[in-house]
Amino acid sequence: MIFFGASLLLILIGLYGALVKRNLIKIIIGLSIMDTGINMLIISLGFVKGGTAPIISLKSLFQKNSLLVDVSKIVDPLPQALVLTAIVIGVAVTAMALSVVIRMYSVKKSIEIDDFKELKW
Amino acid sequence: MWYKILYGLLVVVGGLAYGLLLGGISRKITARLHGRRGPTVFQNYIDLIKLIRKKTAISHGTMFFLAPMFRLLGGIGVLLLVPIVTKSAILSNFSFGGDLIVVLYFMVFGCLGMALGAADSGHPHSALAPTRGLAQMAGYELPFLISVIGLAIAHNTVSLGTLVSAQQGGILHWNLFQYPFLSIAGFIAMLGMYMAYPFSVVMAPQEIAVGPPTEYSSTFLSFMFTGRSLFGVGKYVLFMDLFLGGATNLLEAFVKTFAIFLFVVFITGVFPRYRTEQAVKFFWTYPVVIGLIDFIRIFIK
Amino acid sequence: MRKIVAIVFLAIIGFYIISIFSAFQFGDKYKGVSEHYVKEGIIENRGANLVTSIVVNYRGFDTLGEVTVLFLAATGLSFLLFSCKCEREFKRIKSSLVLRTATDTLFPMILLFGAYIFIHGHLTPGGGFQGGSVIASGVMLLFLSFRSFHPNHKTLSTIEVLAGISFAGIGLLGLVYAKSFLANSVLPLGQWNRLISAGVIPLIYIAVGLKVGAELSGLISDMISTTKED
Amino acid sequence: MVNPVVIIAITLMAAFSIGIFQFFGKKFVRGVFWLTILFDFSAVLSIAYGFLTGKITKPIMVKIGGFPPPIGINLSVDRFGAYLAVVIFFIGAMAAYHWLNKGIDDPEPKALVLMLLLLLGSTGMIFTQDFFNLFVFIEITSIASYGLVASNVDWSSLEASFKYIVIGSISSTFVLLGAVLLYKFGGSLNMLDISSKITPSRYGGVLMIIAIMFLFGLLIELELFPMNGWALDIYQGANPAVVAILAGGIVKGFYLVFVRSAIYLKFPYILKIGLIFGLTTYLVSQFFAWKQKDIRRLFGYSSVGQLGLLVLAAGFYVGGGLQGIDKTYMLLAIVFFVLNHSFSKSTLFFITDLIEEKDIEKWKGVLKGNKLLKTLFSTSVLSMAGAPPFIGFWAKLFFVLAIPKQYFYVVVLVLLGAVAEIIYYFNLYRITSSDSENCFEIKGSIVPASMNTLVLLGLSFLSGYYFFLYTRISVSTNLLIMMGAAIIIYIFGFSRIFQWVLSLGILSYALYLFKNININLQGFFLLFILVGGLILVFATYPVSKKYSWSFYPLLIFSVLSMVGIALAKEWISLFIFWELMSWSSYLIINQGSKAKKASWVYLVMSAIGGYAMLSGIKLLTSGPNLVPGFNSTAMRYSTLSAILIFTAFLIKMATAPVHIWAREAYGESPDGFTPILSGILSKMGVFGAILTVVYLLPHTAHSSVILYGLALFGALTALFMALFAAFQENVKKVLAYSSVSQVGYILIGIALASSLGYSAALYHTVNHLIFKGLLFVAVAGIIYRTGTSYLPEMGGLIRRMPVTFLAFLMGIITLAGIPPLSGFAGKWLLYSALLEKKWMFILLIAMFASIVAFMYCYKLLHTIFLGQLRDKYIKVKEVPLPIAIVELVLAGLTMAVGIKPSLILDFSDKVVKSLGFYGPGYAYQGAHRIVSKFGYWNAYFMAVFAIGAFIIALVLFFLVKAKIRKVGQLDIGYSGEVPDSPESVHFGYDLYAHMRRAVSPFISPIMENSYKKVYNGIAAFVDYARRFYTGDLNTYAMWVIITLSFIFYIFYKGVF
Repeated sequence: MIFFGASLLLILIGLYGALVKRNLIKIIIGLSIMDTGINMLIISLGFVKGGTAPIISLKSLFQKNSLLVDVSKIVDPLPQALVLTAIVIGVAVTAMALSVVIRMYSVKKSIEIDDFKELKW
Repeated sequence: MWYKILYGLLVVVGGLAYGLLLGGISRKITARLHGRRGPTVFQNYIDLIKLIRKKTAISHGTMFFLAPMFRLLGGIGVLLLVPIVTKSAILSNFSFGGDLIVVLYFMVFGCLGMALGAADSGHPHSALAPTRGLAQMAGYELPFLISVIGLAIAHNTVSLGTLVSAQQGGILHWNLFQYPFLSIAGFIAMLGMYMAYPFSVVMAPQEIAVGPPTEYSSTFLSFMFTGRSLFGVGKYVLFMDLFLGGATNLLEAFVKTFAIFLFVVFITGVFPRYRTEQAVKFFWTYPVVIGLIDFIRIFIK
Repeated sequence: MRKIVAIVFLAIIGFYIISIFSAFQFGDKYKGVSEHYVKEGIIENRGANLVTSIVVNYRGFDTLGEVTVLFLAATGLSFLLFSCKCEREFKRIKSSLVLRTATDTLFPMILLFGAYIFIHGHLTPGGGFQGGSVIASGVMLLFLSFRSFHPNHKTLSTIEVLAGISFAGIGLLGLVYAKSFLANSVLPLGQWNRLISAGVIPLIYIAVGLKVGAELSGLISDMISTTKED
Repeated sequence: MVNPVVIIAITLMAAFSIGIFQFFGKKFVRGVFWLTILFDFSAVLSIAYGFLTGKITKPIMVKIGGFPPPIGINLSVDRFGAYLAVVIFFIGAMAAYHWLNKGIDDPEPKALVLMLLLLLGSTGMIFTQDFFNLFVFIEITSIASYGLVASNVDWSSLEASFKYIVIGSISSTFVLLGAVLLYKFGGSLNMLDISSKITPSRYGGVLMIIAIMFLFGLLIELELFPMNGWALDIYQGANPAVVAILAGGIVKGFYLVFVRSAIYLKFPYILKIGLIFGLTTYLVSQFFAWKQKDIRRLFGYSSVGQLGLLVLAAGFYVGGGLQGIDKTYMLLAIVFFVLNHSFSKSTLFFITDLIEEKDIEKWKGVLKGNKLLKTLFSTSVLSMAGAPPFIGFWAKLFFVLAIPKQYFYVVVLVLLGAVAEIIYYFNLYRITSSDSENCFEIKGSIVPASMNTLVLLGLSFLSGYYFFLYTRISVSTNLLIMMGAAIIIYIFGFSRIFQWVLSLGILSYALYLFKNININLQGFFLLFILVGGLILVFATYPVSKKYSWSFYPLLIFSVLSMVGIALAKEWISLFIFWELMSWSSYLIINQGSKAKKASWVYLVMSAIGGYAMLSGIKLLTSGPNLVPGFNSTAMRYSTLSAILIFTAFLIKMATAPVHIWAREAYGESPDGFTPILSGILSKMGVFGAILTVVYLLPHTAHSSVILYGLALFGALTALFMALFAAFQENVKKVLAYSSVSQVGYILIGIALASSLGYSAALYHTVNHLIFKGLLFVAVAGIIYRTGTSYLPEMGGLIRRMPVTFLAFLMGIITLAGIPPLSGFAGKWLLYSALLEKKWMFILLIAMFASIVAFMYCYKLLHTIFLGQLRDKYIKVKEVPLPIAIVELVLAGLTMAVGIKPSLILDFSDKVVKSLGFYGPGYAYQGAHRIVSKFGYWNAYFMAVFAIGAFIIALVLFFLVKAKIRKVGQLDIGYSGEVPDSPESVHFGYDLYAHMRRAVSPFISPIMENSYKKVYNGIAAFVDYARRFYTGDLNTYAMWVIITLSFIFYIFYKGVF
């Protein structure tokens, strides 16, 4: 339960960054924190009490096309697969955001939101 | 059919004689009221003959030429469309040709002609007069329409003959007494219709020569003169039919129209003149309010 | 003011979201498709690493998308940063001797380790992305150590392209041979827990590893370099 | 048919491989790009074609990796996914073509990669059947758009992109959160699988929150108010080519995904979301756009509004409990909305890029000169604003028809938004079509915009076809064919005379077709329109030179749409043709050089009327009968519906409280069109009013009160407009007020609802065509010769144009209702009818109005023809021949009818009988004497009397003419002086100054000012209110969070 709460807290903290921080980089950091929170949530959703990693490489576990291990003792592999994708996507978004900020900085020599309120109304 | 035309001619000639006479009397009375001697009552006959005898020399254009014709035509038309003496073969005129609405609209015909001719002369004063006239018309027509519509609804007809016959049977059956307020409104409107003092700003004889006929002379003027006289008589007859119970014989018609005439003349002789907008405002207030009293009475009934 | 409003509304959202966790017991058993993956995963794919089976095979389409996202990020980044046709410039401070010497030794090993990770993706923890990232970290080390280092972008993109095409191509092969995209029946599945097993999974992971490595390297290089100021 | 996954794989491979191809050169890259696009497009087209023709009936399921659905990811291409993919690829291709032709400043190969992946991402998003996979594709789409949005050289695009990244990340966070939690909830990620595990009863706490989170993520991407500031910033700041594809394609992908997810999740409150957010978004953005100065942001507001409408429609479609045909209608509405918005809006964004001007004021006169650009722009704007026959119109119509009746307020609000939309779109159109010195260069290729428009036209045709197919409204094919012929006239824009002849040909053909029509109300008006149209179109030739090449096609279109109105058998088809008429006449009026503002007012008023009518019709519908016919008398209608429908007709008649458009629209419209506008078009209001009074009002509760009110409106209109007319100094504006005033009489006649009243109304309708057509045509000729419509500048033209004067005089006599000519009969009938009902006050006002009318009648005659002729008009010729012919024909008609009113009355008798009366309410005594209960009159006698006298006078004139010397115009008795110039003695300006002093409180434009005040008030308010979009990223994000809390709050029925 604490994992759920913590990851939710991370998400909210990240959101808080996006809502309140006036510095573009800090907003990006907020987004990253949010990503992390979600990733953590995904992983913790897949957890099974007393389970092992979903890698069945020991001979004792698999013979003659049948699984010898108790299925319920293997943690859910799907969230792990999902989180992999989610991480990469988070990285990609962060990279894009950073590149945009780099361009913005090169134009205005500033990374404060107050300097970027040209488009409005 | 043809004898009708003959009768019509008779009425026109008679009406003209009567109209010119009334005009003369009016001039005389006004002069006396002003402390002058004034012309003879036959002055208008003299003038007319003089004008007809004069040769017409110039014209300002087609419309200028046609206007007196229209004017004359309008006068004849109005006179012939109202029944002078009801149930008389001769003097009920062409009133079979139409009813009150027709008369009301045909009255404009002659005025329009005159206005057009006047404007064609190119004289600014002669154009000014029709605009004043039309404005004033918008003024006096409101009380007049109130009384006419009131009567039409009250008697459930727009036929003049029916209106007259509805008023038969004693003086108290006259609309003048049946609907006194409508009558007051109608008679005030009539003062405007005659464009005499205090509503004479249209012709304004002193300031802008003589209004529409400024540029006219000789024969043309005589036509207008004639038209105006006939028109006047027509209107007296109309008012007689509307309010004074019409006439059952010629004498009654003379008396009644003469009474109306005197009413107009005496008021004319006494009052100073309104400006156009003052006249319009006047017409839209007092006579309208007075007329509406009866109008609403009829509406509720 | 803004902070207070933010906290209030975030608290409301948090309040509602947290309410759902009461329905999910932490560490609870799972049901549904994962059961299938765990039970049948090895039988169907012969890959020891179930996560890899899922990533590459069951949800290979996601991975293709994931690769695309990364590719997109790399392309977009260079598209944005070098939109003007200026010269590129690398401004870096000189690094210490220790770092350089260490890099000399470590770099090949890092590369090797990265390659190991993605080649053994179907057997051990790790896989294409992880391996690729390790490789990119080696390249980053190069950037940090050698001032004059800049990667050959042509080579990088060639690797990237070939890897990408082979991933999609393998998928299409599956369509041709097994009537379904990314089907794992082009190659024989082989024996469980062997290096050469699990059909096309290792091949795909190799392609992914190379691609991710090249892309991340390119990304790093793009971020470090700046356009020359006039 | 291609396997859908191949599309994705090939596109991906192409995108990857561009990395290598870029070393071989730009052309190579472009080649790969175009080949890929071509392949993708043809592939999705083949699938869509399969669906369209019925070869494919079930959604195409593709198993990826060979695993059955819940295990592996699978794609599912259904009908709408396929269609949408076609749209996306088409618009993507057009946008790319546009961008490439414009010249990409950035590294081109990478831009193309991003473009390809953007299209790929959105296609995948549409095709996928897996929640997580959906997230991946959303991210592909988003990241590609982040990059593309930032690509503009303008730095503000960076700002837009950054805002997009932050908000987009928040959005995808919620999508991901939702997807993962759905997995936890349902044990799989497959949409169908999860859907099968959801029952509405399970919508307690948990599922609700999960579903809300997932859908909320998508809602952010759908740019709903109040979390759409970022989207507007993108529309404003980003490269228009990118915006075109985003607005035209990608967002629609999100929309489809949203709808589909909502269906799969069985989300119960989808209608509420539509009603709360969709409707708010729609209304708010339509109003916020009013004062927008940046053209792209303006289009942005419009796009956002359309999305709101789409979400609303989705709410009804998914959660509105629609059944049967209603559901089909709503579906068609959605499809049409999407198509309309995609193609129109992308065209508009392309055009903004071609002009490269952001400030709306600088768009002044853009459309002058370039016919193609004008066509493209107009088509898109018209379709966006919902003008028939474009697709946007059918969409709106289907939408309104499909909404359940208990949501009537939605209909009203949506139509209100539509009016607001028209207001700002045509404010823009007004600016672009006005005259200006500005010179514009088209920068870039016009091909994409043209292609888009072509598709739009095709779709419009198809959608119209579908509309008639589904609603089973019969429409005369002949009429449609003739309307199609208008397009042919359009094409012959180079030859004016050819257009003229062709137009006359079409109208004559129409007359030939309908020659045997039964004379009932419809038949009467049909003949009226065609005969009148033929006569008046004949006169247009000389004056049409000044106007655009689209004058004749639009003219024919409007006349034929009036025919359509007359032929309509149901209220809906009446509405369709009504709108056609309004819009085509708007476009014609707009061609007048000073008519831009006037036509805008006309359009807005027409739109208010049209939509009031539509909502009224909506109220008439009941149960499965969605297209109420005129004669379904079985039920009782609500008074409101009758009033709403009547509003449209009142506006077209321009009666008292809604007259504000009339003066300027009549005054400034093309001279050739004004006669038609006054003589025929405003009579369609009469037609509709009679229909309403006959078929609708008797079935409502308060009909007698309404009728008396209408009569009062009519009377006041007649009076006040006649008064206003006297104070106008522009000849056409005098006649404009005069027209309205006359229509007031007609309205009184209709409101009487008696046989005599109908006779009067119908008679006056025809009569008004005769004299007002005559007057306007004559005026057109005069303006053509003198070049001015300002009354004080004219004068004395009788000397130059005697024929016109004669005709004009007859027109005026008729207008004034003076006996010998045809005008009097109408007045007489009307007054008799009023007497019959004893409506004294109305009779009083009506008669008084006709007296007041003499003022302007005289003014027209005097200031144009009489008085002094100016020196500059000494050499003016008589009006051109076609105009003179029409004048004489109409003058002859008025005289003939004056002598023999039965020429018209015979027809109106038949109509009155067909309306269910025993007779016309009057009788003939003998051949010529017409008798009513109250009086009688003899037209023949009067005419013979007057005309005879006139002839005598004329003969006299010619006899004495030789003896009389004609003097010069300056030879007047002018205080002994000879005036030196005609100007100094011409009394032409402000003829009724004295009257003005008397009536000044009555003639101040109170109504106009109050309309202006309301408009300005709303405009000022929305101008202030749109500051809601502060431009501050934090605030935008804050609104997202606030909205989410709000949604949670309203939809959550707690676990706690």
